[in-house]
Amino acid sequence: MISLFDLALSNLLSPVVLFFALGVAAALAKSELAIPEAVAKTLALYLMMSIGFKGGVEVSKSGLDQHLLLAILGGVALSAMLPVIGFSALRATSKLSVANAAAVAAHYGSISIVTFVAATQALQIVGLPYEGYLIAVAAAMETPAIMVALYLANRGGKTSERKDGLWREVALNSSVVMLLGSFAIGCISGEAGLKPVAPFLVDLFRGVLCLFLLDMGLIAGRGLRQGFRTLSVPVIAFAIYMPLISAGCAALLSLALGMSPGGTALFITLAASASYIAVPAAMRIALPEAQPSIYLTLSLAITFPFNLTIGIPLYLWLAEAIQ
Amino acid sequence: MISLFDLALSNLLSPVVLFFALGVAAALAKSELAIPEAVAKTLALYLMMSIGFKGGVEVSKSGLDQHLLLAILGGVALSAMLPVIGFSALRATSKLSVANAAAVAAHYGSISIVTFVAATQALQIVGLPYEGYLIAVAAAMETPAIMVALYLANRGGKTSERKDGLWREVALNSSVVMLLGSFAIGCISGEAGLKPVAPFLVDLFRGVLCLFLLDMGLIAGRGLRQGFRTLSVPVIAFAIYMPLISAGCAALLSLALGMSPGGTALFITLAASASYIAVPAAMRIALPEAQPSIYLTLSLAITFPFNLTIGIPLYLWLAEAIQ
Amino acid sequence: MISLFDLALSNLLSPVVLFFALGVAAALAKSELAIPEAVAKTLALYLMMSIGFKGGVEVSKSGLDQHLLLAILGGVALSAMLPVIGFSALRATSKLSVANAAAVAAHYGSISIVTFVAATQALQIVGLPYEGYLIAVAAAMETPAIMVALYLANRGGKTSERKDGLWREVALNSSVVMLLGSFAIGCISGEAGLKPVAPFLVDLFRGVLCLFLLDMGLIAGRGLRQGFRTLSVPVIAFAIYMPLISAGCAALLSLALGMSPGGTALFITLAASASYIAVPAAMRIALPEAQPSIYLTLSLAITFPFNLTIGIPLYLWLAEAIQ
Amino acid sequence: MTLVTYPKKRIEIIVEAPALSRVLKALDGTGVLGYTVVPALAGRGLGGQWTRDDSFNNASHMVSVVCIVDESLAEKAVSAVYAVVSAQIGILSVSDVSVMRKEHF
Amino acid sequence: MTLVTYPKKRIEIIVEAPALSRVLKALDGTGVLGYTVVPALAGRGLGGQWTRDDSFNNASHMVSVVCIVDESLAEKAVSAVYAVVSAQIGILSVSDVSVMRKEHF
Amino acid sequence: MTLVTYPKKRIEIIVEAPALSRVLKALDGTGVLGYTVVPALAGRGLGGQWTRDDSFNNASHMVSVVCIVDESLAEKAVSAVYAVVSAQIGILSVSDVSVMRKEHF
Ligand SMILES: Nc1ncnc2c1ncn2[C@@H]1O[C@H](COP(=O)(O)O)[C@@H](O)[C@H]1O
Ligand SMILES: Nc1ncnc2c1ncn2[C@@H]1O[C@H](COP(=O)(O)O)[C@@H](O)[C@H]1O
Ligand SMILES: Nc1ncnc2c1ncn2[C@@H]1O[C@H](COP(=O)(O)O)[C@@H](O)[C@H]1O
Ligand code: NA
Ligand code: NA
Ligand code: NA
Repeated sequence: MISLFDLALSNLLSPVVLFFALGVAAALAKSELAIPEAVAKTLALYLMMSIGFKGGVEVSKSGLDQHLLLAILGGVALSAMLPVIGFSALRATSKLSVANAAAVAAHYGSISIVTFVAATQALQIVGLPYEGYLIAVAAAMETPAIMVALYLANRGGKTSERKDGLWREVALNSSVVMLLGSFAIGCISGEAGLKPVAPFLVDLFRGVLCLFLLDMGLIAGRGLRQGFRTLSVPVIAFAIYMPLISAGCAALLSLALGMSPGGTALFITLAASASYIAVPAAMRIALPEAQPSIYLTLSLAITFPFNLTIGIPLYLWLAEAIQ
Repeated sequence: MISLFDLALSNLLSPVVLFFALGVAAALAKSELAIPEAVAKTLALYLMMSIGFKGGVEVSKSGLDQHLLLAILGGVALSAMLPVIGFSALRATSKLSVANAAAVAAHYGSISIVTFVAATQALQIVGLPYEGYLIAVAAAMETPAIMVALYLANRGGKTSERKDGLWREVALNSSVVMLLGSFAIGCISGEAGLKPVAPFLVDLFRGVLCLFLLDMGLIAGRGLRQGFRTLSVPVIAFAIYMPLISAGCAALLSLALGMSPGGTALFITLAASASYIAVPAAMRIALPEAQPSIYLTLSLAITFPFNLTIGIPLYLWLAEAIQ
Repeated sequence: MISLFDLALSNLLSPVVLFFALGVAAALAKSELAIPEAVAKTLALYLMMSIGFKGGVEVSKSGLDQHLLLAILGGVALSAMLPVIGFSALRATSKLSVANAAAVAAHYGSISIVTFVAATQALQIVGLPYEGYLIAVAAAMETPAIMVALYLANRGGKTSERKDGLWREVALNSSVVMLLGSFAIGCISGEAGLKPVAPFLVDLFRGVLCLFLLDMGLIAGRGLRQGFRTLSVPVIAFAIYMPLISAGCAALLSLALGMSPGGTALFITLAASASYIAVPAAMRIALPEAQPSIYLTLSLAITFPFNLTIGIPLYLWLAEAIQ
Repeated sequence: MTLVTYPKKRIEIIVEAPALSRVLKALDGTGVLGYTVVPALAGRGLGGQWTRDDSFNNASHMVSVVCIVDESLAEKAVSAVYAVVSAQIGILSVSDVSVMRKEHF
Repeated sequence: MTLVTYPKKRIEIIVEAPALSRVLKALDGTGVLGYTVVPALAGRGLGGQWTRDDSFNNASHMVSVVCIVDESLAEKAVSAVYAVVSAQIGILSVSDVSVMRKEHF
Repeated sequence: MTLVTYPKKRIEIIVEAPALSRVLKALDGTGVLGYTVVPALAGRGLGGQWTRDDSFNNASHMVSVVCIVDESLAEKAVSAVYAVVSAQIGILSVSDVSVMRKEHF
């Protein structure tokens, strides 16, 4: 088995993580360095397209079986359960309002695809394969947490009226469509379809990820500079211990899902990751009284860096340990 | 000879067409998926740059002879004649005003470079080469239809005054400059010049085309959703039968031009394609009373998808059949 | 030794220079061709990322020694001295005001990374290696000229009050951060870190440079069209002879720095190049009374094209001649 | 001015992007004949500052909507928009403008 | 305000992109000293709705032009622009603003 | 209008991008509660014309700042901004707007 220390070190010194660190440093130093929004959005779409397509090609080779269904069910259940834990923890330890606690909990029940992508890179470095169908699991885990969190927020009484259209918006957000669409195209066109697009979709992947994580670093750094002081210690602590709780739950559950070590590591990573694209936009409509400066800072500026640097090697090690 | 059915099927299942379909589906489902405008414009420029440069390199190897001149003359004549057919057909079968019928006819006389690009991909799949100078033919076929259509629209009387500068704008539009400029650079620098830029200009081509066609699909899908109901059946039918008429004319003419089967297929595709970049912008100045919702919907949302899915394999089959 | 004529010719006919020429021609012909700003900015960042990373990897292989320190000191001294020469020359030969002369002098003391990048390409064509640490030298040469020029402008009396924050802005401008950050990451991750990102950072480099120089050509061409007539002959002449003076000084100094012929050529190129990103922005704050139309036209529309076409082969030849 | 002009109201709404579609739907419901959405780059308010570059997630950037309406419709339009905007991050202001004849508002 | 200010007119033109250069040329012909073009993202009017993302062809998106002019020039500028805009897709409105001295309008 | 509205001032500043941070700092110093920065694409003035596509160097393009303030603060804000803008490339104009209650300006 690979030592946790070696894993963590090789992860920390990979260009992908170093470019993230560069972004954080530049933002903290107030450099005007910025990736234009139009390009950052495209880089994100590219990452979905690439990871989705490759996942689909894998599935076209191995075929689908009941494992996919099992994993999706497991993922959905997990994603529905984690917000309950998160909400209770926040309400018990911090002074966050019901709306704020529910909104934060929704983020931690849902997932971050970029964290998932970074974890696939870490797997590639240590040479572990993973199940292509995890793309579909990831997509399935985006939404359930939002529903549960809204239920938690509205148990008290009046439910928001302006939710018409919200579910369509959430279910058809850019990332999900790009991810599942590319996955389906990969399934259909298979290895033969991948070959002519591989120089774009496969070979460039790592370099593009570096550029994208530079941007994530810039955003996380600006978030740290602005949002940090408004957060209390129990709330900040949540952004570190909650991923670990989620990882633990996912590890237990994964024992029943029969995945490879690589797949297990990714499943744990999904659970431990926190959304910062789909869920914030949904919260602005469904729970406008919750403050974005709280949930965005926690998810983007604390949990994402934590997972990228320490979490991913830990989850990888955990996945190997429990086999 | 390759069977038409096999051609059509392998075309429909290629990632390029599948990504287009994904775009159409996402737009019809009202997903917010979108490629930022700045990126979409750059992808289009990249496609011109790549196809132009490669065409120029081909010509630098084979040299130019009278065939180029012949093909350009043929292309220009065709592009001037097709609007007359289109205009008459529309006036005879639909209730479109003179201005609207002329504007639509201009689009179908002119060409779509992206359709041309997609056809070169289809040729590559079946392993057919084509003449590099067709790039120059494509550029030459952009403008004549506009002049003819304006003549048709203004026969009645008053000609628009605001056309000063219009011809320069049309002749120097981005696509033409990028296409012909890259073609010239390819001619000058030849195979040796291509090598160091090949990883960018050649290897990425297919993947970039997928991303670009995803965007075209989104735009076509939104066009379908909005523009479709305002169009009458004879007008919609025009967007299907006119490409076939154009293809027929081009096929006949190509017998006199002495091109390879691949070149013939591209020539037919050019004739059958309808403009949606250069001509719409020109029409807004030269014929502002014509409604963009009519000509853009026909060209982008009906003819382009038709050519991409069914037209191209058909034209390829036709080109082989008439040899 | 390579003949100057051959060098100049192969440089002029390289796709990189031809795309620049295409841009100039398109702008002079008033074509609407344009690379969207968001993309142009990203291409510039990509070039810094690539050249910085590759420089760092070189250093990770060869190690750092006193040569780096020597070269940085030499570069800083040169960059501080050149504005004095430039300022005196302008004041003696032209009617530019003190502020305008100082602002122009700052541009010519500082450096242009894109000119540097183009020179590395010319080196690659003739197969000359260069010292990776020149990246750090380039970064160090960006700022000193600004300080000296402000001193020259303000000797008379009142110094501007609004300079608070200016030095941080200058020192942490996007290019410097991206260049030095990527350099550091390259140093840390070395050859092993380069490999997975090479398809993006190395293979695409030349093609991206073509696209970027097309944009530079468009901007230079528009600058020529608009700015040229407002400039007097002595001022225009400055934009040609000043790079040659700078090149001469750098060549002399380089004798003491013990660099390879390739490194010497780059060092001369840095001295001869004129800034058009960092310095103009700084001048708008520090010397708002100086006119941007003067310094931007000189640097972007005259000196940059001169260096790209004639200067670089000349400096390369000079570097070989003085060994 | 001796050109014949007609007085209208110009409503300017600066609202967080996730709520844009709901603001536009509210305007659509009032019989307003048109509006234009304009991008914003950065800003500061009681809730802190934001910049476009921070917000590839769309959740924390603002857009601006300009809507020119007849005075008879202005109050209805303002109320409808205000009902949406008051629960979200955003502001709303109204000013007087004049337009040429034959234009549709 | 006790700052000395001068009354001017603010002309705001929302026009389809292909006609922009002609609108600006019309303004240039009236002696107007300056103007600024601002992007638009999306909109709706009598002719239906549009969004920037649909229009890599430039034909169907709008831009906005802001021009602050002296009252003495306003009518001439409005007429010149209206002559272009009335044949195209676009709207035009005018409002009152005040500016500081030494500024050039 | 029968909606209760409050009169405010709308300050619009068009200024070269390198000076933006200094303009915003000047506004911050006056107690203004918010502002929004809007991009510009192109323009013409006494110093010639510019377009966004020419200016990847940021030195020669303009941005626009919209700031809605209470009348009591307007003069202070205008003076503070004018102190910065008068030395730079840029213009400043002020107009009247009304806002709904409970909004913060
Ligand atoms: N007085 C104002 N003038 C212009 N824009 C404002 C003003 N107040 C707020 N905004 C904009 O509205 C956003 C949200 O404001 P707030 O809800 O006060 O945080 C700010 O980030 C600004 O973009
Ligand atoms: N009342 C209005 N207020 C603001 N923008 C408008 C208005 N009417 C039209 N527009 C803009 O002008 C475009 C064309 O309008 P129309 O000619 O009515 O289709 C619309 O898509 C909007 O962007
Ligand atoms: N009267 C005006 N109306 C609107 N924008 C203006 C006006 N005058 C100047 N501008 C803008 O301010 C920039 C600089 O103006 P100037 O200092 O006159 O060159 C111009 O390029 C325009 O973008
Ligand atoms: Na999670
Ligand atoms: Na055609
Ligand atoms: Na220099």
